[in-house]
Amino acid sequence: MGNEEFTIGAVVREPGSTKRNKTGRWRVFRPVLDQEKCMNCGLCFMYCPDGCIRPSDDGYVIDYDYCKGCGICESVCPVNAIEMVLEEG
Amino acid sequence: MGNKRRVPIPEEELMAPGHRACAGCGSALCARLCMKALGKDTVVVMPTGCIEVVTTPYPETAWEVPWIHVAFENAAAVASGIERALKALGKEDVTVAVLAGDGGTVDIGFQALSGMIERGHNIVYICYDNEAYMNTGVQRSGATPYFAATTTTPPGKIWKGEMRPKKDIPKIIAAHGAPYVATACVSHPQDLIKKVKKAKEVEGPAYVHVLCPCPPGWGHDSSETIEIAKLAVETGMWVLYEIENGEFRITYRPKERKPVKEYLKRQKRFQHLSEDDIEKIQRMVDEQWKELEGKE
Amino acid sequence: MIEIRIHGRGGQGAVTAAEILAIAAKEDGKYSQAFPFFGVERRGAPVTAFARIDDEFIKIRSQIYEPDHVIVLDSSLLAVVDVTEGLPEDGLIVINAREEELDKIMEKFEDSDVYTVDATQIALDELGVPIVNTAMVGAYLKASDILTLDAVKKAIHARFSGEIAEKNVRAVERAYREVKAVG
Amino acid sequence: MTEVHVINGNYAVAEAVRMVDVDVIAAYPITPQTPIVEYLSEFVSNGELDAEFIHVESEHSAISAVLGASATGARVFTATASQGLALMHEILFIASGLRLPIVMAVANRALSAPINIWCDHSDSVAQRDTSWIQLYCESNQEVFDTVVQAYRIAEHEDVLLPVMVCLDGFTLSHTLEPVELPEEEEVRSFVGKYEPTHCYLDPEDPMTLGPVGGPDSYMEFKKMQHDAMEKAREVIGEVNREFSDEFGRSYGDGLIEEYNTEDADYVVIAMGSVCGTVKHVIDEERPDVGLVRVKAYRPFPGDRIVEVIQDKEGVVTIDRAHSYGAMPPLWTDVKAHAPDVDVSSTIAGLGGRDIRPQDVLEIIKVAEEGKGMDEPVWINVKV
Repeated sequence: MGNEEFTIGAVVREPGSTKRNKTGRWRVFRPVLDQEKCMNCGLCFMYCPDGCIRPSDDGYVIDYDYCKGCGICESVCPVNAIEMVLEEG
Repeated sequence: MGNKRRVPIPEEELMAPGHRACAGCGSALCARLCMKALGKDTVVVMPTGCIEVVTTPYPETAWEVPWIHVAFENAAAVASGIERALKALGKEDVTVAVLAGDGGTVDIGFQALSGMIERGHNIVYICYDNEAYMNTGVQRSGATPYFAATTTTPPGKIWKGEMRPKKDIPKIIAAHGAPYVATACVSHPQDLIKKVKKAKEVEGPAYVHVLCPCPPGWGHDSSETIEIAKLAVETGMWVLYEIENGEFRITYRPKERKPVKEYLKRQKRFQHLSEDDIEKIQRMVDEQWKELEGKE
Repeated sequence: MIEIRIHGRGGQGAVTAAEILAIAAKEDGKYSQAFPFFGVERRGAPVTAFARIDDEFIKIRSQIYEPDHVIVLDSSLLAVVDVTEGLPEDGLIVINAREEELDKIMEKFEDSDVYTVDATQIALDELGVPIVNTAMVGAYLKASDILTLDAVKKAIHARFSGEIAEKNVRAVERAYREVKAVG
Repeated sequence: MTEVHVINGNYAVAEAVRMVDVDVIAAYPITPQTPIVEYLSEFVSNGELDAEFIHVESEHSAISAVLGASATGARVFTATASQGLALMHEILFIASGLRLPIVMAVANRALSAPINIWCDHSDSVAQRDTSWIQLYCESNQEVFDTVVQAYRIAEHEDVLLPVMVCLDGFTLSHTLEPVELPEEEEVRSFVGKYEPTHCYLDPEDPMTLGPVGGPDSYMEFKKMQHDAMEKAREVIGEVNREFSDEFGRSYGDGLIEEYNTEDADYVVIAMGSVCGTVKHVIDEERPDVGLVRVKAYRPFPGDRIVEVIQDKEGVVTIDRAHSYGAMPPLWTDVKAHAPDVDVSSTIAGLGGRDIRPQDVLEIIKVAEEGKGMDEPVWINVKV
């Protein structure tokens, strides 16, 4: 824990601070989104348990810092625009 | 990007990534979706359970809203105190929500929940039901379904897994006279969000019970969470309905109910079942459908 | 310090009688304690309540075993409870009793300082119910002379309100007048 | 204007809570605490106290609800006794761990079995390791004054720990005696407003309360709790002095009260209402005996007790609770601070067994004869 400050009553005063924990390291398979095939339906965004697929001006974007590679996005994609690819060491 | 067919769910994320839920966790998805429905002016009370543990390892938190964990069995009582304190402090526009697992709801937390409903607190109580004590490694709870294998209901010479049917908590809450009771499933996020929003708008206690597959506990691949949840609904193993001021309404009716076998065979926890056992579950599901349809 | 024990039956107001004495003591500038016997009795059972009155703050917290004075709210208790237990030989006893019971009572408490009053009749006349506690406080007041009638009236007004207080004051005054020394 | 009222201990609690102006009350009835709940219900029902009253379905929910309310930033109150306190046990640790300044009255009562509604200290003493400040009272006046002080102590920024105000069941809770009640404005200005900065649940400033504290942080939080409890010693003394300046009453140094100890040969150490009877015996029969009344059982004023007892001919503790298979709790605490002082141990008054003047004389005799050093002497027991 190093020099972290210990708050009275262990209160955590930094909302959303799990973002420091990059769960992308857990991934074995990486979802790769083919923007050409994507019809922007948003099901992958809706069903991601980790909230790491987000809408942007350039279509949906996968945040690989947090994606655990569960594969739900691939399975719910109606047009097979997402492919799970083995991460390379 | 000419084709704008984005799903109409709120984009704001109030549960940050970086939490330690298993890959493909149905309950984490449930919590994330519920937060979208509840909005940022919400205090979340969470009893001990998977989502509590994985979202708040000091000094981190996944929560973007005020959040409190106290113990396993008292979330509804803690929420009762919060709701009244907000009233006393003149902050009545804040929503108080409980997000609790099935153990914290149907078993150890049931007394506090019953008290909360009976006293009429203006609280949204959401149960994310993964049908066993997943946080401690898959022990049976009162919400574990008939014949499911868990570490405390291992199929053997005597037992065929869990030997009692799933406790029907939504029905019990409805019997308290709660103004809003609904069931939902992570496979149907828009329905879930709609129901949680309704629960939030209702004056008084509202209860939403959400079925959430658990890849390690149910024994399926992390990518299959949504498919299996959908099968629960399509087979009638899990029925989506709501009870608004006593009015019962099925909110989703499969065009043709699939055989329960299609749901059961996809999960390790039901692998030990014989054709007879499956037939027995099919009959139970058929009867339940008849009963629920009769309520409409 | 004067220690008082009150015998009654559940519902007759023994505890309230002790409380009225404690409040009256305060009105007279004295210190007091009032407490029930800490039991689990329900309505109808024999009960006891206690009071202490002193000129100084009362430190002792134990129960009362050797009362200086005893008040008996119901003469029928004499057959089932030893109301003189711990009472010194010349101790004061005030009993709610009817005229026709007097011989028997005198026989029973030869050596004690005994007073009686028909508090049941007074309560029925003044309150319309046989709750004798306030009448017995009035009788006790006359017999013991440890508190002023004025203080007791104030205590009654502190404990009851409006017409009920007035009725109880009348019960106190009448018992104060009608109580008789019999021993 | 101060006025004397003849009231019982439960009413003294309720009056103090009303005057302190709490925001949220949650409580469940249990003998001998029940009248507190009833009086407060009446106050709220009549509009004499503007508070939210939550009629919970158990003591477990009572403490849970006030915990939730306190975490929201409200000033709260609850009360219980005996089994009710035992049922709260788990949540007591959490209240102190979250550093919430909850105030709770405990009308002390024995624990089952056999079931017993009468006074002893088994209930609150058993909670000594929950990191709640524990204050024991001797009179109803002290009950009122201590509840008022408890809020100042609990909410002090250097403390932020919950406080248990203990009053002996029946002996105080159901006994009427004169109590000076100040004006509520005086009480409110003494206590002030509760404006937490360390934690509150508010969407304007989202905080996470009650996270998982692993092996790398748990111990630090516990050490901080310990330090706060140590700090509470000073704060208790400070509040006692300020209370005395304001209301003209004080209780020793706030932690212990000495009675006739200066020239005493023997010293009795005890807690709660029995101390009144000990004082009575000292006044009437034993001017050679002194009393140390332990008002604060947690934090335990061991060093203060040692100062008083170290040169005495005999010292004896009265425990109204026991640690079966070991020496009783109060004795153990005293001995931990005074290993070189001979201290006798007695157990008295369990389950409402009356502690009479003759029992106090018996207790003093135990000290005179140097008994009860290795095993407690049970007073007025038939087996």
